[in-house]
Amino acid sequence: MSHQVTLSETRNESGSDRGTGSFGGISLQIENVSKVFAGRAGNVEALRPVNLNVEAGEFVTLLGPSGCGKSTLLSIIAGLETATTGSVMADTRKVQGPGTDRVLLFQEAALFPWLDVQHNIEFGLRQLGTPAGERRALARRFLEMVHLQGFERSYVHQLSGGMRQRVAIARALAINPAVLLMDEPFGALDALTRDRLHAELESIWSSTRKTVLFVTHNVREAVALGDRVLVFSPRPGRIVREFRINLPRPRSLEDHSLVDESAEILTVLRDAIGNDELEAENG
Amino acid sequence: MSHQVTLSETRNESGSDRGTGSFGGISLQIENVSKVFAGRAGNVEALRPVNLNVEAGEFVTLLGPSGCGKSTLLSIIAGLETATTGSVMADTRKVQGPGTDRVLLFQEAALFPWLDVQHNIEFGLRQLGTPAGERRALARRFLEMVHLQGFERSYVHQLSGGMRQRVAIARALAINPAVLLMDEPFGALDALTRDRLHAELESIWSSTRKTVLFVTHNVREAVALGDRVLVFSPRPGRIVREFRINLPRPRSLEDHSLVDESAEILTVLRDAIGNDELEAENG
Amino acid sequence: GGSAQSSNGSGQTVVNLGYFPNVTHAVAIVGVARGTFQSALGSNVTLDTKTFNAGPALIEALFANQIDIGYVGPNPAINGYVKSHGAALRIIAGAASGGALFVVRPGAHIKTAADLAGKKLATPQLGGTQDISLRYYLQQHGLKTADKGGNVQIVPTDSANILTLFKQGSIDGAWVAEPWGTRLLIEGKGQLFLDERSLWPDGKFVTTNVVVRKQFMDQHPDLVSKFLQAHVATIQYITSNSASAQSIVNSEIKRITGKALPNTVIAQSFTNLDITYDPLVSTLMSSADRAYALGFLGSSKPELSGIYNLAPLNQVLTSKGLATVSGS
Amino acid sequence: MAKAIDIFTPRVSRASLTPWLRRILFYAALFILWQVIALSGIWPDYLFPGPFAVLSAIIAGFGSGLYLQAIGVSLSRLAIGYGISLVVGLVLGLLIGRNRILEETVGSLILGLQALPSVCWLPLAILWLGLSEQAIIFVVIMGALFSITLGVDAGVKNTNPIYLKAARNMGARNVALYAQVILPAALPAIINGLKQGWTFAWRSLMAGELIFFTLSLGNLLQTGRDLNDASQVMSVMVVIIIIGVAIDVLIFGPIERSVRERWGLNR
Amino acid sequence: MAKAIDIFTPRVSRASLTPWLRRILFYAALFILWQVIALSGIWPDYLFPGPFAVLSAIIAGFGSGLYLQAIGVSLSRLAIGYGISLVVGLVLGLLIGRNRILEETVGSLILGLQALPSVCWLPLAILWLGLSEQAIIFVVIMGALFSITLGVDAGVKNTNPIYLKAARNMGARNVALYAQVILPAALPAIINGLKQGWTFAWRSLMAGELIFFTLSLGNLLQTGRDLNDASQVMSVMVVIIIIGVAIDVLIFGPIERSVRERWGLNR
Ligand SMILES: Nc1ncnc2c1ncn2[C@@H]1O[C@H](COP(=O)(O)OP(=O)(O)OP(=O)(O)O)[C@@H](O)[C@H]1O
Ligand SMILES: Nc1ncnc2c1ncn2[C@@H]1O[C@H](COP(=O)(O)OP(=O)(O)OP(=O)(O)O)[C@@H](O)[C@H]1O
Ligand SMILES: [Mg+2]
Ligand SMILES: [Mg+2]
Repeated sequence: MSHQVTLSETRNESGSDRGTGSFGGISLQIENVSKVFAGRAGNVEALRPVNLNVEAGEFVTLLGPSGCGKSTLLSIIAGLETATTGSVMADTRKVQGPGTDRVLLFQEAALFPWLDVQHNIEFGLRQLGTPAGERRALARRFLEMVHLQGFERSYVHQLSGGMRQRVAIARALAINPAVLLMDEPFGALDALTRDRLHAELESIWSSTRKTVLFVTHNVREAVALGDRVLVFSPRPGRIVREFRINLPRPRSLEDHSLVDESAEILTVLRDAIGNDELEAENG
Repeated sequence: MSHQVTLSETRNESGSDRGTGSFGGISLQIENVSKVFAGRAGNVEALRPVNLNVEAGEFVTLLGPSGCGKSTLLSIIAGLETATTGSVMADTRKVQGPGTDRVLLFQEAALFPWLDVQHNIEFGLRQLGTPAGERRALARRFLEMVHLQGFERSYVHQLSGGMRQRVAIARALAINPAVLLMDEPFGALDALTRDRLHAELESIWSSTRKTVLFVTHNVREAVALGDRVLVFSPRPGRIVREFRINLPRPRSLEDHSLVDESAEILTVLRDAIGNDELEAENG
Repeated sequence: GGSAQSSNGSGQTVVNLGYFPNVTHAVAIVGVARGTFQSALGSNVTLDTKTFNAGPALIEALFANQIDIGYVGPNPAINGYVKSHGAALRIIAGAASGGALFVVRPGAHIKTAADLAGKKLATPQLGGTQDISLRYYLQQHGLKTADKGGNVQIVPTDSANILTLFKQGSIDGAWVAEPWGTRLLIEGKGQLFLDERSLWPDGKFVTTNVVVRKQFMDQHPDLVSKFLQAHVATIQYITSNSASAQSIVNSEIKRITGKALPNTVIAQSFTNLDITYDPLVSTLMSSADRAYALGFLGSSKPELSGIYNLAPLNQVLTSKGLATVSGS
Repeated sequence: MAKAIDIFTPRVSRASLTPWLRRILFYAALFILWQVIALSGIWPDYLFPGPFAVLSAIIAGFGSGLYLQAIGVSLSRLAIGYGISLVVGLVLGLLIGRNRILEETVGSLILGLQALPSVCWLPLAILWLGLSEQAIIFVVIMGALFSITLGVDAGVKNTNPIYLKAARNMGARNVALYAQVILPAALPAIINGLKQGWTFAWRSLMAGELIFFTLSLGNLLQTGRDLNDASQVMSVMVVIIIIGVAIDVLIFGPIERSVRERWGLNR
Repeated sequence: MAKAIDIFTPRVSRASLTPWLRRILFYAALFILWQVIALSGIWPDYLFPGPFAVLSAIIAGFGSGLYLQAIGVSLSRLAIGYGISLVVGLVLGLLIGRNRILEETVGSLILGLQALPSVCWLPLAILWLGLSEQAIIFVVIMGALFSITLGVDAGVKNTNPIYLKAARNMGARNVALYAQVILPAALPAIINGLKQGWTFAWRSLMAGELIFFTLSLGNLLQTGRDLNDASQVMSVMVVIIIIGVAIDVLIFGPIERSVRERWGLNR
């Protein structure tokens, strides 16, 4: 393997005690997590052992080729999928299953077709026991945030692809978890809506200091949002490079230094994937 | 309405007789097509009357805010949805229902969960009566094109989001239709895979001269691929601007004139949407 | 199965005979088992038998031309005659008399008719022969049933249920046909309150009839006569060879249903029963009258005058030097 | 942003008339066909009565008050028996659908139990409950319960697992998970189980009502058979069919339509 | 690109043993419970026989060859009747599920027809088909057909319309559309309809076999009842349940599992 995993050891290992406030993020320790799916004709190795420490309140973006195991990793952190090896610690507790401290925003919107938009957004709040009035108010706020006023009573099949994605974003944010696991949340949105939601997300994050893991295919988006950008190898996925982004916030997608940083990462990404393929072809 | 629809009248109105060859594209005349969805609590106007002529062999890209009716328009052209008013002519025939001359690549992959990847790709060919051996060979070719060798026997739920999208692309391309209606086909793909598929699509298009309608949220993608870029207003959608792209092909996403052109279009897009909203807030 | 027009592919005439695997149908069982019917009908006639477990089903099959000659109780015969406006069938002979017992539970302390007041009694079928008999009997003794504002409760439920309920002590008595009467006595440890024979003149009332499909009779009078010869011959055999007839009956029941009855039940049932070719016309008529009076046969009194055709039977009897039976 | 909802085109209420017209035409055609067959004389009228004979039997039945009373008795038994089956079947189906151990044990028995004809339950009903209303209702329950369980179980198992993941992810657990996610997610499929259970309930009721004689549809049917009265048998059949059609039109149909509307399954 | 499939971890075949163990334990527990109740003497043994009495009735039944023969006769009738119902029900269900006019006319009758007890069909079976095997099979068909139709219809209607759109978009039409899309898309739901139909077929068979006496499970059951022979009734019940469990384990179970495997519905 020509590319060494160059994790910069700058993490605050004892950061788990930070952010014990109701809104604060928690730290994540991902140790040796690998995943093999058993299939009909054999097994598919989705993740090579992954090690990753995320500080409480950190915003980490994940980049990687299609099918490299990013969604699988988020699922494991969310407690929805079990790792084949390794373990995930959230704060100081081992992740054994799902919990409302870690909310995953699925790649496919995963809205409930039997509920209208309003009730979809209220779903998580209802589980938390939020009173009806407050629920309604919160749902309204997040609906406005994603610009879907007027669609409260619509059902999922009546929404466009991007609208569904926005409802899912509202639904996840309404829960206000310590850790947000976002799987390509803005993939189906137009540039303008995306810009706005970037701003909204950044403001929520900066005011509540949640921990965010954010998967995207848009390198500039990764750079614009992340404290750190992780680059994955092709399947079986492992972290091949890590970039710490020190640009001042708020960042603009058109910012020159951002564009430059993005171009650099893109080259690394291309390189990593290209090399990997070459290897596969030779080996 | 402060922004006039500024369609540049540069179309070849008699272009419908072109491309009668087996691979050639056909022309599309979209006249006064509007769409209103009847809902529980009232109706949703998705499309304001849209007029659009597409030449045979033309590559048209569509940009527009989320929920403005792009997918609805493609569905109507594919014959899967009926227009509330207006009509669509494909070549010289009125569109009355679906036909294999116009194939829609759905925004959600819409793969068949009861078929494996191989058979999903073969599905359209099977309907066309392609012999089994040829079908297999074609499927293999397109599988390779989307870099999914080794997943022939996988079922849909065993694929990542991007892999699903790629299978859907292979399935649509295998049919080799005169008109390709592509709804955000590369939305869930990483930069590298997307670049490659851009190149593949362009080479297929330039060798077969298909007519392509291509919806995307990526302005640079729209500029890189399109002969023309159409910008839609927010819902109810209508075409507010049209750009003819005269850059030489093949184009690179990083090309300077392309980036400039994209920036210009983005401004128009922002403007259109922003103004529209202002109106709604005032009116 | 045999076909309607009584003729199969090879030019053979087919006679479809229907009956129950039950002691009250002993004549049919023994006649079939001993080949009496088949030899009387001759070698160019095929006897095809079908067994049923209820009269209405047999009449249904007769209506549908699937049965030419059948053994049934008086009630289904009357219903078949009335419902088809006389078009479907005729009674051509009797086959059994008696065989109905009123059994009570010892714990119910029923000694006289008066003791029946306030009791819960079962019969196998609402409006059926035993049900009519019980209701008539109560009426005769000045008792009223619950549905008429009285205090005697009648529960119509099928015979198998009756035995269960009787054992459980949920009912105080039941008026049932054989072999259930005997089974209530033996298995249910019941007491005989009365044998229905004691209520009829000469201790005789019709239990089983032979019916024939009208159309078949018109087309094949000769076959009907031959059949009746065998019928009478079988009755003579049973009356003179009771023990072997009983064992034939039980082995046939086992052959058909897969399960034999205890021999004691068969034997005792036979003593409560009389095998006879006499259709006991008057008893059928008075039973019908009672049913009508109790409100069971519809709004207008059924016209039963043409239900019998006893001429062929009497011819057979005459030819055998036996006394003819009365048509009224 | 523009208002999402407007009244651009008028709602089409005319469309709901044609189905009724078609239905009426269809039933009229059936009626005529029946009458033609009856008149053709292929089968004697005491075996295959014509529609007018059956109609007059129905009218007579209703005229005497007999049918109305019988329908009342039967429907109330059905309602109780089916209602209990519904609740128990839903719970049982949800549990079997989600719990592997229950599925491998109790679940493996369900298909066998459901295959048992109602007559099998009659002796046990009498044994356990005597000659009572409860015995009849017990037979109805044994007819419908496992059918509903089968339907719910299948509905739960065929639910897209993403809904479950999303719900657990958002903190849904235990009763909330069942009531707010598993059940509604499986509902389109469950409704079919409820319909199957409904027809089983009817059939079992007809058997159960033969435990002992009371005025009821089951006994009217049986009496019709006992008396070889084809018009009475057919008139009860027609009554059962009409009730079935009415229940479908008035209860199951609207529920199905509204569920499918939400899910976007209506064409 | 790396090979998609490797043999990183061994397949777990041990896992398939525990379910059987659980099942055996469950049935053993049932057996013991039954025996305890029987021994407790709450109900006399002629009303509620213990498992050993029933077991010895079964052994005697098989010993005499009676049961094996009866099972053979009944199962072959069931196979024919159910097979026909399956084919016709599938076609009917697919048509009703897709065609609005058929749905509004024939479809509206289905629930009513399915609610009719089998005894209603007996006279018509005899009338149309005589005292024959065909008459019994007819009763089985009338029992299972509409249930399967209901299931298929619901399955088709609850299919995600995107599959249909995608298929039509790719040129699927007519028979190909039904065979390659509508049917497989609805299959997970259809299988439940087939199970419901299977249990209806059994129940109807038990009624149909009473048309006339032949050696069959239906008549063994009836004879048991007629003779008040509780062990015989229960032994036939046990046989029916065992066949049901076997069919579930051997046929429906594997089909369900393989369909759910493809769809990714197995947990
Ligand atoms: N349930 C499953 N069964 C078998 N294989 C699976 C399953 N889920 C995912 N995989 C495989 O695991 C690999 C990683 O999938 P994953 O969804 O994590 O990719 P991803 O990085 O999110 O890709 P994308 O960017 O396309 O969404 C893929 O090769 C996929 O085929
Ligand atoms: N079946 C439907 N019923 C009711 N409304 C619908 C339906 N389909 C779409 N709409 C509405 O029509 C509008 C346009 O939807 P459409 O899917 O065409 O948008 P789009 O331009 O493709 O958006 P996106 O970029 O988010 O995919 C939306 O407001 C949506 O709510
Ligand atoms: Mg993914
Ligand atoms: Mg869209």
